Amino acid sequence: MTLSHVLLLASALFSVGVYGLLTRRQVVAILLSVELMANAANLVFVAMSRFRGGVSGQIFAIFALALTVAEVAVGLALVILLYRAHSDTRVDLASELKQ
Amino acid sequence: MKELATLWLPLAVSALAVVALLVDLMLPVPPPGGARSKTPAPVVGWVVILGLAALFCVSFFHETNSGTAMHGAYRASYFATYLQRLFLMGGLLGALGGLDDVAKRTPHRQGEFWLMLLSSLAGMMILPGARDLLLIVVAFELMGIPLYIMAAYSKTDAEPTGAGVAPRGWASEAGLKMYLVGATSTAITLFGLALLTGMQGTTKLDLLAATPLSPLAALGLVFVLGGVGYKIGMVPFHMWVPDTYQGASTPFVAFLSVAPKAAGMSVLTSIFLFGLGAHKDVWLPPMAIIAFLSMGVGNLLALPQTDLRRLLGYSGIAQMGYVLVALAANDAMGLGMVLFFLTAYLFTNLGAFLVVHTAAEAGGGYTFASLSGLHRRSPGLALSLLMFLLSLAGIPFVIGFWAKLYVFLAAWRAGLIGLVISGIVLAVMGLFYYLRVLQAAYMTDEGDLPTPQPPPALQLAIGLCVLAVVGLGLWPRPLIEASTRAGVEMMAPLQAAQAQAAVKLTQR
Amino acid sequence: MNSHLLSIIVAAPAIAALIVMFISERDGANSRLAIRLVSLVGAAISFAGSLVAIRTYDKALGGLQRVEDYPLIPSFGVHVKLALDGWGGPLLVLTGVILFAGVLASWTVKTRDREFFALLLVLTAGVFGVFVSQDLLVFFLFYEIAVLPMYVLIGIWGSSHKVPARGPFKFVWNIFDIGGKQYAAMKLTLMLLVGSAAIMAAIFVLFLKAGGTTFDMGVLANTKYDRQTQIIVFPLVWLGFGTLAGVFPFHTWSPDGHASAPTAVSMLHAGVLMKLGAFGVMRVGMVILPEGARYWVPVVGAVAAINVLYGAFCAMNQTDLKYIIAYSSVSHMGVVMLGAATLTTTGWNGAVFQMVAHGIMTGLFFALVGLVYERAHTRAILKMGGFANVMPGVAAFFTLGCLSSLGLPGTAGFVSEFMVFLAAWKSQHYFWAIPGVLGAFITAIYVLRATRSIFWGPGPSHDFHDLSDAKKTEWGAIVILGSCLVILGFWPRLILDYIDPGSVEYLGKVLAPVSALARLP
Amino acid sequence: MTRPVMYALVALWTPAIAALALAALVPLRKKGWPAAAVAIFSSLVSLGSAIALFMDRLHDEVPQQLVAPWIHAGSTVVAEVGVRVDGISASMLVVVTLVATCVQVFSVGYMHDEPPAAYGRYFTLHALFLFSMNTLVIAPNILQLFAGWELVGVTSYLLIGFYFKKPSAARAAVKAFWVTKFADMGLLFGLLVLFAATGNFGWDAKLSHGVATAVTLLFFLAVVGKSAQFPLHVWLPDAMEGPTPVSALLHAATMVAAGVFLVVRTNPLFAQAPATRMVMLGLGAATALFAALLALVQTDIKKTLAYSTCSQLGYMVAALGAGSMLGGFFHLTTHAFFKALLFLAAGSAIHAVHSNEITDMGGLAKKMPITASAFIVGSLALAGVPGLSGFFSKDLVLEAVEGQLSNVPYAALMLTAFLTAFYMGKVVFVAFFGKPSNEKAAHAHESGLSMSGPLMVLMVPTVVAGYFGATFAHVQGEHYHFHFGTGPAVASSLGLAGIVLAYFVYGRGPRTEQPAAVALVDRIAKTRLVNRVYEYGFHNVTLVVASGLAFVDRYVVDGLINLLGYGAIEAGRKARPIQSGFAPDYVLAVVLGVVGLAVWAVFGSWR
Repeated sequence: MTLSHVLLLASALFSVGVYGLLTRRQVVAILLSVELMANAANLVFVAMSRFRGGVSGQIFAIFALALTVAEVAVGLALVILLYRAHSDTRVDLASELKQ
Repeated sequence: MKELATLWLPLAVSALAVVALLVDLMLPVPPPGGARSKTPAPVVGWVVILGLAALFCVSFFHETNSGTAMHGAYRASYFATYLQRLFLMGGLLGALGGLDDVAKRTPHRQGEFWLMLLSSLAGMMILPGARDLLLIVVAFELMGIPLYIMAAYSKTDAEPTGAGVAPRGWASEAGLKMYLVGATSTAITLFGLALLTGMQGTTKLDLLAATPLSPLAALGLVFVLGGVGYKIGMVPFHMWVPDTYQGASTPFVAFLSVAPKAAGMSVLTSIFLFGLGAHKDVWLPPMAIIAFLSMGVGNLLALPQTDLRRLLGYSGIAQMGYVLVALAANDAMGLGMVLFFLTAYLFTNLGAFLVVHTAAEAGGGYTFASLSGLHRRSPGLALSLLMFLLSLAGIPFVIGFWAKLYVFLAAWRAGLIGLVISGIVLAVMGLFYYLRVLQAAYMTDEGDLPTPQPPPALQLAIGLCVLAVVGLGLWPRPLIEASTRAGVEMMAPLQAAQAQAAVKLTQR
Repeated sequence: MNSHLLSIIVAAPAIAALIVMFISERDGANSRLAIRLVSLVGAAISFAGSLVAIRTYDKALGGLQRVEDYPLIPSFGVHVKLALDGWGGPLLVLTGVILFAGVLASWTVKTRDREFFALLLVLTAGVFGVFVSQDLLVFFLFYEIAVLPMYVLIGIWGSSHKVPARGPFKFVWNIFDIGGKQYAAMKLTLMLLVGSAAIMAAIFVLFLKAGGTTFDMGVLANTKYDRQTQIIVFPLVWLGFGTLAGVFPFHTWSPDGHASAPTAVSMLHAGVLMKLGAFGVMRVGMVILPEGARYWVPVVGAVAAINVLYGAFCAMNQTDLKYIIAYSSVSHMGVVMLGAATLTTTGWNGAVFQMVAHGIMTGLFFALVGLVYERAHTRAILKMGGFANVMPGVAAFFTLGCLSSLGLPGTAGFVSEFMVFLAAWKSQHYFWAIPGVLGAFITAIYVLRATRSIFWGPGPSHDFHDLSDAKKTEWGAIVILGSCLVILGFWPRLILDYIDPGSVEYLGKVLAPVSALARLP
Repeated sequence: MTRPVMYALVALWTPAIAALALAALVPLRKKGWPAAAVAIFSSLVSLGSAIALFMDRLHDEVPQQLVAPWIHAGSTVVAEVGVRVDGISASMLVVVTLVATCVQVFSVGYMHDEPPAAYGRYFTLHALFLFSMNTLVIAPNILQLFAGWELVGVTSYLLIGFYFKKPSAARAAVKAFWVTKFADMGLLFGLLVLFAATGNFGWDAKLSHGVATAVTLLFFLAVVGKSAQFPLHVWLPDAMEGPTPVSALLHAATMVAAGVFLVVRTNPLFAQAPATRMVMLGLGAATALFAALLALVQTDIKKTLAYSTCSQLGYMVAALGAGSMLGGFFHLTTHAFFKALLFLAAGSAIHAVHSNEITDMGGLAKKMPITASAFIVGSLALAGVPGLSGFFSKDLVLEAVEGQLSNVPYAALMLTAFLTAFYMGKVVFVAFFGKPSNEKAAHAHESGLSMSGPLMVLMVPTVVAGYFGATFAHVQGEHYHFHFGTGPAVASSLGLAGIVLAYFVYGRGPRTEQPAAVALVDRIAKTRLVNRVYEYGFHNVTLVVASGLAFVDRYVVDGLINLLGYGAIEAGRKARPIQSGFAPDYVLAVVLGVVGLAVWAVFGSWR
């Protein structure tokens, strides 16, 4: 179980998150996949700290968790706004501003 | 105690935020359902404005240019003080501009907007001095998240179009788009940082460049560049800019288009110039490409625009392209000129947006038609718009001319000849849409739009901006000397260190 | 000797512009008069100042005199350094004359005259600045200030003109209304700013290669740039400034710009601003980059020769009076560039003299065109005819202008063209003189053809009802300019004695390393 | 500042001051007669000083000169202006000022029914003309000569176009100016070549053979234009649109002679170029014959005299081509007098009959004795009848031309002498003898003193000038004495024969059809071949090139620049839809951007 295995797992997780981000219709699902990408980053932090020593990785992971949580909270607030405006949370509803 | 002394300015801003919250609490809450007769006076707004103005003045008397805090994570310097003053001025002008718009949009929940503004400002305060990647990320997020809220902040969605029909949910759409791109960028930044700090073994900026960059670290570096770039509106990450500028309330966009970009630039400087200055050959080519793309796409897509907010949005992207050119110079004069350009850009773009907002308030929406006959309706406003456009276009005797000239000169001195030439050519393409706005304001006179009467606070904000743009244009010497001092002070030790590092590398 | 005359000359129009802006529009008639008087006073101060400057210029001593140095950004070596050299004197006087005549000629501007006069004065302040500034960056600064008011002046007070959509690029017509005043203003400004972009790049190289400490032109001229840099940078300067001087491929803004501009503006623009371009090429391009100049001179001369013939032939085909004069300006500026390309004292004297002579000629022409247009409300010369019967004075001065432009001895036009052709024939590219002389002949054709179709022939047709000769204020402009032409024609040494030391001094720098043979006059 | 130089300066500057005064003091000009007084006074003063100058020349051979630097470059003086007094300039000055004064006096009467403003303008232009001609005559170097040359060209343009209301006058004025200006390019180029070779504009420099030929050929091109030699003679007949005194002064005596004067003045240069002389000889003789033929068929009295001037100029050019500077110059002098006399007499006749056609005149001898006698004396002198001035100068020319180019030019000149006598006879018999053809001719009466006075004055030199040949030569520093050889005998007999034939053809009553030979020439002349060539050349070449280039400028060069703007805007318009408004697209852009950078960072910098 070396560092490269974990990195592979993390990047797999990251790319799944990106895929979900691009294809899902519902905004909530998009939030979910962003969350996934952030967790992949946390995984790398912890792995680095485990295999390359030093405690800064783990500290960083905890802070990152806090940050992403705050972000998702705001994201959900925006979803509610979208729903209140269009009574649905599909992402293509928010496309009046263009060109 | 000594640590608190070095951190007194960011702490003061947070304190101001708390005070604003308290004042908001004490205000009488209108009876539920009762006749909401007239909109209450923007008391909280004035408190914030006075607070920021006081802090800005005090920052000149009580300068803390040295000393560290948070165990070395934060180090004060003249560079930090210069940027902090810049953010304070940005916040002050943004607040002045937005005072009446916020009161109009959400008369009874004004406090919340000011709280968001101040917390974002607090985040910005810390950024320039941050020497630790962790602190940088936290401060960056502290600045970013409130912006999503402020962008989506308008319950009544009163889009001041003359047509009277209020399109539903423009502001919320703007906020949502900004949020989606922002969230993705944050995730990418975190992933990049994870790789970078992991491989380099430290999160301290000063030690970051100790070991040469492994491919994985380079990958992380690039992810960080992309992630942070979103805030500045660099080209591949700029798609949210025009829609958000069109959707959100314009005084907020005036603030959004200036202060956060400056903060983004300070993050880039910290990470790339201070942290990884030695490994320039890794991050310079991508930054040069991004700079070229920003200038190109910014100017090109601004040409066909009819909505003034989108046009100024794209123009902002192009202006940031010029800053990146100076940043890529990676030397003392380059950094100095980045600061100088950001100051010039702050006053110019903020003023331009406020003038466009005032003209739109008087009817005619945000299209060119709203400006027609402006010279007759209110000569003062037209003259200030003229000054801002000249500054954006880089025509003499306004600050924009010196800014653009020295940005390109610094880059040319550092040898980025190709980039500068393409910059100059693309800038000329930009002149076309600046002159077209000028043409709408000065030469066309159809329609009988009423004369715009901006509220006193807005007038003060525009007045300050014009004063700065013309004053500094005629007498740029103090500002140039200040920005050069900041640049030299930060880069001199680094360049010495890099010189030793280079020598060491060659010996081994 | 730290006198402040030069800064007074440069600042007078700018201050007058400021005052004009703050004159309130309230009480109609006398506020309009106040605006005009203030502008006239501003113009008079700078004109008198330029006369004093040229009178007290010590010809024997030569070199830079009346030096004034105000630091603007010392840390970057930017000083507002004003000084008068041999060339500066006559060009200052020319600008003074044309500005004075311009203000007189635009006495009857009706709409928004406050902004009109303010912009006109700012434009001229920029021009004055360029002729006396010795610091390259400040030179560029004043150069840009002189360019931008043109946009607003043509855009607001200009006149449109329909151009039929034809030729290979017809599709361009559906987004630009070619010939309209907005289009003309936009094209003029953009092309000139593209030129200034090239100049900016050149300034960077000059500044950095000279140690990056100062922009002072004297210092830059003494630094020995390596041959490769000079060969690359000179075309930048030549085409940058050349666009304003109407160099061949980039001259197309001039006909539209001048035809759409109001009278005083086209007087100032063709009369003075185009000289700025040629002055820039000689003063910045040739003096600071001698080797580059010598390398590129054959091309500069060839293009100038094309300019002369091309401009003359195009002018012959025009039916709009202002277009004829605009194309003739392109042709005459070709003569200036030809003189500059010879790199001999006579050639440079001829070039600078032609700048002054052509400045006066075009000023006279556009003043007269303004008078004719005000009365006939049309510029199509085919519709006009027999105007001499009604306005003999205007006809006489128009003929005088024509004779000077075709190079009649006894008028200023001949002196400069003769010097330039002489120098061209003696330089190693002697075949340049042939298109020059041919151009002068073709100028004779289109100029007299225009005079015949406007002024000669039976009485004016009946649809021109209010034709009358010039009135009192209008006489001022044309009499001053007309008499200048004849005086300079009979006794050119009046200004040649000032131009000559300037040329000898600057040429010394250009031909320093070259053998004595090339130094023949 | 010796006395002759002072005289020359006075002769030069009085007409200049007069012209300037009349131009500047508008009321003085607008009133009419005061302008005439000022002009005539100034020409009288300059005549007086010219005569004093000539007298002084008789006993003082050394040429006097006063010059001042006009254009200088660095230390070297490029061009000088000033005054030069020597044999040639003194004698030419007398001729010019005398004829000018007579014409101006004559004009007082001839132009008195013009409106005062136009009257004033007329005399201002006359003063300007005299000043320009004097500048040309007493020029110390060829540059000032060129300056005078062009100024004279402009005054001729203004004077031909005096009646600018008439479109034909306007066309004639412009045509005259363009043709002469085209030819002047030759003089300008000659100056450039001369300066390149010698460094100054003097005419006594020693040039290499090639340069000398080039300079003189270029000068000769200008002479062909100004003195209306064969290819470029088209403008002279049209120049008759101007008032007749103008035709007398400019297009007979002085201006057209400027070309010949140039060759006389720069004789040292022409001496070094035998080739050019051969060309002059040939072209001069050809023009003489060609113009004489054309004069034959003219019915307009002024056109006939114009072609006759063309022909006599051919004589002078041929003489100079043959190498005899004196012959050409002496014929120029005598021709100036009798041709001016002829024109003024014709003017007086036209003034009386109000028509130029000789068929409208007839039997004027009885009604207008002075005019008729003046015209007859002039015609006899022109025909070369022995005793009158024409005979002596023509003899000199023929003597010089004899034996050169296998005598072809000699024969041509002899034939021209006969034709000249014939067509002058025709004019005399048709216009002055026989019966008056219409009632206007019948009521014609002799013109007033102001017009007949100058006629009488000019009659004196026409008769007497021939006998002063020796003094004339002495002033030039050459020697000449008349001897009655075979040449003069043949020439004068041909002249007499011509007159007799004219009497038989035209003397006895009005004729309906023309003699066969004349009819043939008439038909050829009607084709106006040369004029049509020029008009075709102008319209189809110059105007086509002009419109072509104008099209290229407006639609191609300008088009390319518009294309740049158009391209930028179109690119912007096409790139706009990328901003689709669909949020995931934006995120896609972010991801692609990062992936692109990543690929660049990992592979790009490692290459």
